[in-house]
Amino acid sequence: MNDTEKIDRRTFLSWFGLAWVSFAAATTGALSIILRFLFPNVVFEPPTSFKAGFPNEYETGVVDERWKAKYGVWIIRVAEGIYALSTICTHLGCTPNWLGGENKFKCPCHGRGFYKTGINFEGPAPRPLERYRISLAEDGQILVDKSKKFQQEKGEWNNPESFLTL
Amino acid sequence: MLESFKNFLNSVSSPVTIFTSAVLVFALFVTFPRQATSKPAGLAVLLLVLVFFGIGLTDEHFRTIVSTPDNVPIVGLIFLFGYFTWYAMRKAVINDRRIEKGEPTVEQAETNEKVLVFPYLIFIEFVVALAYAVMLVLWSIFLKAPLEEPANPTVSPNPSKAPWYFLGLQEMLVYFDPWIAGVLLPTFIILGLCAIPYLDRDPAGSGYYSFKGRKPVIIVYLFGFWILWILLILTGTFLRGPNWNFFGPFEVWDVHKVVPLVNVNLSELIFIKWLGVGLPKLWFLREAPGILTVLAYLVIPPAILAKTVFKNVFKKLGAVRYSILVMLLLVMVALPIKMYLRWAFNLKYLVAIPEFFFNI
Amino acid sequence: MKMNIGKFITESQLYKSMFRHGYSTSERDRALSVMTNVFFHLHPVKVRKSGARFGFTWCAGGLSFFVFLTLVVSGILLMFYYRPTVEYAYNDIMALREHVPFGIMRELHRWGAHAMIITVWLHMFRVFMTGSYKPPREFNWVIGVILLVLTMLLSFTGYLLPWDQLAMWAITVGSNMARATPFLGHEGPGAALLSLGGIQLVHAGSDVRFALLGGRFVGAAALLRFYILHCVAIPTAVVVLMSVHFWRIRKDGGISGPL
Amino acid sequence: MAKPSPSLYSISKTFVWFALVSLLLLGSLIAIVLLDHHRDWKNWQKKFIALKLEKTEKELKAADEKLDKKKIQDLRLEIARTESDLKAHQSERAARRKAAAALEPRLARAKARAQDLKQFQDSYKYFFEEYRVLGDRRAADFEKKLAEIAPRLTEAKADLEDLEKESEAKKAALEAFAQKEKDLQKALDQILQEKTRVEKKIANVKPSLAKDILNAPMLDFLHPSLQIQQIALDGLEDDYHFAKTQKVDRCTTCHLAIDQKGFEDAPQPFRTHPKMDLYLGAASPHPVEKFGCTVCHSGNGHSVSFITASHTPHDEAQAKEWVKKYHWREIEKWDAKMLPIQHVQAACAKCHRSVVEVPQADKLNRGRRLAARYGCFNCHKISGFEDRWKAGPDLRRVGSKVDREWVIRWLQNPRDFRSSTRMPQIFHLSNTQSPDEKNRDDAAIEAIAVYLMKNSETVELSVPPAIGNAEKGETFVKQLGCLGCHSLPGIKGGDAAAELSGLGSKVKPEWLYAWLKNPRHYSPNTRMPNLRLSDEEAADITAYLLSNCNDPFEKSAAPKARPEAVDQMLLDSMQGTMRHADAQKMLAGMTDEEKLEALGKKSIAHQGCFACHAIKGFEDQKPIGAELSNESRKDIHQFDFGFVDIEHSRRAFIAQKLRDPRGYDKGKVKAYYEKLRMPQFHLSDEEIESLTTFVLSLTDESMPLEMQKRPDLREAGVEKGRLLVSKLNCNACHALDGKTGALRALTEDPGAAPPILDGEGAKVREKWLHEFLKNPTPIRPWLTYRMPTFGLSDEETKTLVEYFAYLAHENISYKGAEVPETSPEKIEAGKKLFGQLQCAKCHEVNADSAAMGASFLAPDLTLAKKRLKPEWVKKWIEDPQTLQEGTMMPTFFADGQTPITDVLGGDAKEQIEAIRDYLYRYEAPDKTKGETREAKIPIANQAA
Repeated sequence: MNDTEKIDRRTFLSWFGLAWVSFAAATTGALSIILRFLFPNVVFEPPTSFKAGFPNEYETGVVDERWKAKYGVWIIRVAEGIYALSTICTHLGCTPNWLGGENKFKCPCHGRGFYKTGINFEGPAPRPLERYRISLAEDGQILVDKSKKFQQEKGEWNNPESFLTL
Repeated sequence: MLESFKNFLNSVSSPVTIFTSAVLVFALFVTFPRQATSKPAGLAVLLLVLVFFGIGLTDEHFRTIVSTPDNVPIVGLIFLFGYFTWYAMRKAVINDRRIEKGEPTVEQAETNEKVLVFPYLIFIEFVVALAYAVMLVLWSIFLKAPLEEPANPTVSPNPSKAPWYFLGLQEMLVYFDPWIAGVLLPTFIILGLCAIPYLDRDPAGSGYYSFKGRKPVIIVYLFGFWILWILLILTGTFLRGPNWNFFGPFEVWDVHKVVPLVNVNLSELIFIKWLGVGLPKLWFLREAPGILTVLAYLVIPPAILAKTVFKNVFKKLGAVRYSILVMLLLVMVALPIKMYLRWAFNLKYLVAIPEFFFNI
Repeated sequence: MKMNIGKFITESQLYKSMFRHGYSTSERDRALSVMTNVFFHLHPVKVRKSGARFGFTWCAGGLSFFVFLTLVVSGILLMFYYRPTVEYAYNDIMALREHVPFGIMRELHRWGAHAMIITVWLHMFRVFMTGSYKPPREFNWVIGVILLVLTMLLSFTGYLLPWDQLAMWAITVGSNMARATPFLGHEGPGAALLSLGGIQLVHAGSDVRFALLGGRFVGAAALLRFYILHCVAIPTAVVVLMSVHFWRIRKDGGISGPL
Repeated sequence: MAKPSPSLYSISKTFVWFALVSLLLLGSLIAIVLLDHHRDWKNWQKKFIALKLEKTEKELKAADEKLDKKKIQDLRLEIARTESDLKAHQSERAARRKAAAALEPRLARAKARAQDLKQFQDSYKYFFEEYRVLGDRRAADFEKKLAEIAPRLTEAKADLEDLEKESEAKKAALEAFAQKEKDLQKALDQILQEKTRVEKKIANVKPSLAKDILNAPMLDFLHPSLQIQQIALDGLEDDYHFAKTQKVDRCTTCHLAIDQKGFEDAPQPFRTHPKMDLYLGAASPHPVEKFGCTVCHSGNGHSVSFITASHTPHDEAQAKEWVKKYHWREIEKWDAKMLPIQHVQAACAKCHRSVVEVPQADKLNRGRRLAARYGCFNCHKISGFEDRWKAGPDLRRVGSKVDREWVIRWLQNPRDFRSSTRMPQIFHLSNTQSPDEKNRDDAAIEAIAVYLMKNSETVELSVPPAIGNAEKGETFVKQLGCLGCHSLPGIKGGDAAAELSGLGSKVKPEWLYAWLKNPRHYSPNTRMPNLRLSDEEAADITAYLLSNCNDPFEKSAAPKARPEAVDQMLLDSMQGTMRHADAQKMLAGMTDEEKLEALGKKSIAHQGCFACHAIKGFEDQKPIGAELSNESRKDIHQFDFGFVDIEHSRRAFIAQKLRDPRGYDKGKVKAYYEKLRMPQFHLSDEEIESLTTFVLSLTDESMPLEMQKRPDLREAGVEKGRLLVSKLNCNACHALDGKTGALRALTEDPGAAPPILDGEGAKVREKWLHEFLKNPTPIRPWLTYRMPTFGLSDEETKTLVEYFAYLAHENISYKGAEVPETSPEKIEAGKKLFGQLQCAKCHEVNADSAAMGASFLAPDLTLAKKRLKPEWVKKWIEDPQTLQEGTMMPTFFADGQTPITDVLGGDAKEQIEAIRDYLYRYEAPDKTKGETREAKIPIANQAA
């Protein structure tokens, strides 16, 4: 106790408090810097979203296959709006074909059939095709975001982002 | 003969039969430890397992799966842990008998005798380490480490499986959402393991094999380890095929197998099937029954138990430790409960709020 | 003559500077051989008879440490041939298989890793069955649990490195669980509630899985991160915790035994 | 009680230190965070947001002004009215809503039932199939199950459909009430669409507290609005010396509007790219996602800071400005510096290989042309340009053209004789200014003259038949087309060949006469064509050309070589190969003339004259220039800047080298034969810039094949032709392939100018063209210009024929004259139309037409059948203006209508064909026999 008496108790306590508080803050700060370090400002990943032209480029009732090869997306315009359908079969990941004459998607691997809406109706496949997030970019083009999927069986097709109302 | 036996095994095996029979075997084991740890019983079980594997290995499909390089450790693990469980229990039974007779346990009898580490312990370690090294080298010689085709982010293998030691968690995904199976339960497992010494503070049974004096603790631990961890790993590794469908041990993994998925949420059961009024639009109304059930599950049993079965425990541990203990036990038991609910009622989720990714 | 050579060696300054005690079978020399040897010194000079028995410990803890050492050695050797990039990783593993002298090192490493997990589980099993977590060893048990988790993470992070289908998809499946972390994963409960001005705060590019993988999917960044975790970050943590673990064994009274 | 251990210092006082260092640590961490957070590019993005906001707000104002306020008002009122209408029906609506809702659970159950049954059916199907194939007994069970479930499923589906129908009907009934309001709202939305869009845009751009928080330090990983932009280029790579990495361009981080229209006047870095139709645009040939930025501009695409991106100023002023604004400095350690804007075309050549001219890259093309003109390719090996011709005349017979004195005077400084000459100055340049060096230069000059004369073959020359008429000669020179390639003193013609000045002081009349009659007689490889001059024409032109003399040049001194200088130089040159004593001995044994010849040989070899001129004795000599194939990537340290105080960059070195080729010798001590040898071309600044661009375009950097412009067979044919066309200088006279020649510019009357050859491949038959090129015959007799005979080889002719055909997207066929099938009636009709439309008025040369002036004259139609393609004739008659804008050929069938209705039923198409068919059977009336115009050729298909 001898040495504490040399400075008065109050001063000691305020230095004590200040010391520990700033030490704790510095430690927390250093840890959060480490955490922030894990999130780079720029990553080398292919863009998950792409601009798919203007809505009026799409004909109502037609399955548009122009982005199938590059992005794996069908864009389909119906009377009420537009939706983007994944080209990955929910069965085993093959790529179905659009058969315009029969008005259905048919998977060449195991004969899975889907309606134009993406709902499955024949052959093996546990669930409908998935839809991607679709919206209008500020320049008026359609923006398809593949990072967000909507599954019908989860009731996600009611999500306004899964369908672009026009 | 063999074929029909295999067919029989295939047709009777399902998650529910396997799980239930495992629980039954486990119950037998802990109820009759003395008989179970006798040498004839041990030999019999060993023989049974060996015969099963012997028969199994004649089946091409079974052989393929069991001898997949990364699955081999699991086969070893069955024998190793089976043996050591039996062995530890046997020692415990011997000690229990000695305690009953008022004799010191085997370990106690020697506790005051100290031996020089060098050479006695060092030597054991040395030889055992060498034997272990030999085992590793032989293993490496006879089994090539797997190397499949180069990684292809666009083609996912069916089934895609996590490393075998996490397959228990992946198997839990069948019954729980990822946030529970993948995050909550592992966290609880780790925390629960850490909490063991702080919840089981009975000094008896420290430093020697025993069973009788520590029955509840050991039963819970063995149940968690064998049934909820090892068994799920075995199921996930050997019995889950494409699309995570269940396959019998001798059933070929056919990617086209279709198993009806007719699971429903509790809210659908109540509002549509039973009340026939349609789902309420607001999520908290819709999920109210489920939320209440879960809350009740977490509140009522602890309260009742504290007054009845766990009265002494409650007294010994105090409110905080008691609630931690009960919470951990409840979460642990929640897994089999949910499994049986699924099997019995096709129950998908008790609480299903996909809006917030919150499903229980 | 033979004896003389032995004597000549054991009495040389070089030998004495290293061992500080004679090579004989006297109690004192045996005790000294433990006390003066940094490696043996992990142990006390004497242990309980019961604790020294293989039937009691199954040597599982010691073997866990031993297999860790073999993994460190084989792992360091493998690092000479392995480059953690998507262009080279697979080929380098292939090279180990095809033409690198003693490429069996990879098998030793992989099976050693599996063996380590099993051995660590077995160690925990034994410690539990003998009630060795009880006071005063509670805290050491906790450290043991953490070491067990780290062991599995070590194996998990190493699983990705061959960069084949098995690796990539096992890690994809495993790491997918992280996206369901409550509040911190973008598909976890509560994440949707975290938004500011209509902007989602937790998304695939800012959640805990991203921090783990360095990307939205298992790609080049994930390979590098897992490599660093596997070779540097986790082993360092393991070594530190192991030191504490061993130290505590000594301080808590050595290999457990009845009180 | 144990004695307390002694204390070392006061623990409580140490807390002061603890607190202080903790605070310091905290402060330094905060400093790290703030420093890390501060980035230049964020400031630029903020500035851009302000700019964009300003612009968008203007847009909003404009959109708002465009709105029909009245209509909106009306619509809103009407909506309000329908809303109140709706209120009146509230109870009814509630009832209907309830009815619809009541159906929901039934619907849900029916749906679930149908789905479940379907799943079971699928499952049974699988097991049935599986067991049946395996021959398992259980197959029968599943077959039964399948049979049982089928009707149930059908029923469930029917139920579901009924319910769905019912539910939809109920919903529709409910909707019906609100339909009108919905329609109105839709109409209103439609009107407001543009405004809403702009408003949304503003909301996106506008700063807000939320955005500030998301951009705050530590939190800026969540969803920052300020972000690094990057274009990852899959097909392109950065070359890091033997290793390649994917190209990534982050330029758009600051150049935010580079590919957005509407920022054309914005300050940099926010300006829109000035050539969006050529670059960056999605529809342009170089879309930004595929090509990025640095593949053309160079620089460090990975960088997001001004300096490390290696921006390069285009001049001193800009450099100064940048230093002031951005603390700019040159990045010494980065190799691929950004190309300054005036040289950016150099990058085109990376991908546009194997083309003579890169489309739209004028400066680069000019650089390439200049390089060919000044013979750069002759001295410097440059891969891709090996097949170029020698820039200077053949000197193997020079003795019959000029004399020794002239050569000596000429080499002093060629510009003294003719200021426009391409011949560079080789002697008396900045690095040979000392008296000794001047003596050596003079010695070398005379020695070269001696060598050339001694090694010249004699060529037979004929004396002109008569003294020519210089005046007539002048007319010929101006009218025959000489001016396409040559200029005259005071008259600017083409510059492909030498200016025709001072010839009186240079050549002998016999030589000039013989040269004009047949250039190849003197120089077999000359590019000068044969104009098929008559003896008289040649004599007249000779007289005219010789009348121009250069008196000051003739009077200028022709310094003699000093013997001691000759000896010294020979000794120096021999020193490398023999002992000094031996060399002296050898010298002693030589006559002065021999010494001069030996020195001449040495000097030609040393100065590299043989690279541009064919000289006897140097047939296999390697040119003296350094290879430039990879000059744009040559290590900067390999450039010897000497004591010349300029910026140390490749482009500065190259420009300075072109400006003063010997300049880098400044201040250096060098022996005569060690000095720099590149001659002085006296280039203009503009020429230097173009040539620098060209040199900077020389790279061996391998671009991925799919990124390169790879010519197909036809394009390759066109390119081969283009090279030949540029050698033959066809463009000097003809407008062709986007270029108009010097001669057309000199001709006032377009009808008198050499013909336009665009679309020639579609017009004329390949067989005819081949024959014509080999041996031209007049087609337009009224033209004074004469198509020369180039003496083309078969290979060259073929190249040209293919060039014309491919250029016009035609296929090649060497079939002879093909007469279109037709009927006699049609020919008769054609004849009639031919008369009525008065075709012969222009298409026939006679006294009447001569008076009309050249513009109204048209080719002789008797040639048509051999010369023209029938399809082309049809198109030509139909619409000549499309095929050749500005032609004097009248459009008779404007918009597919015919002015003559009584022939072939007034069908324009038939009529055109009739005219064409008549043409293919037409022969000019032989006036001497008094014949009338008539088809003489029997109708081919009739005979057949």
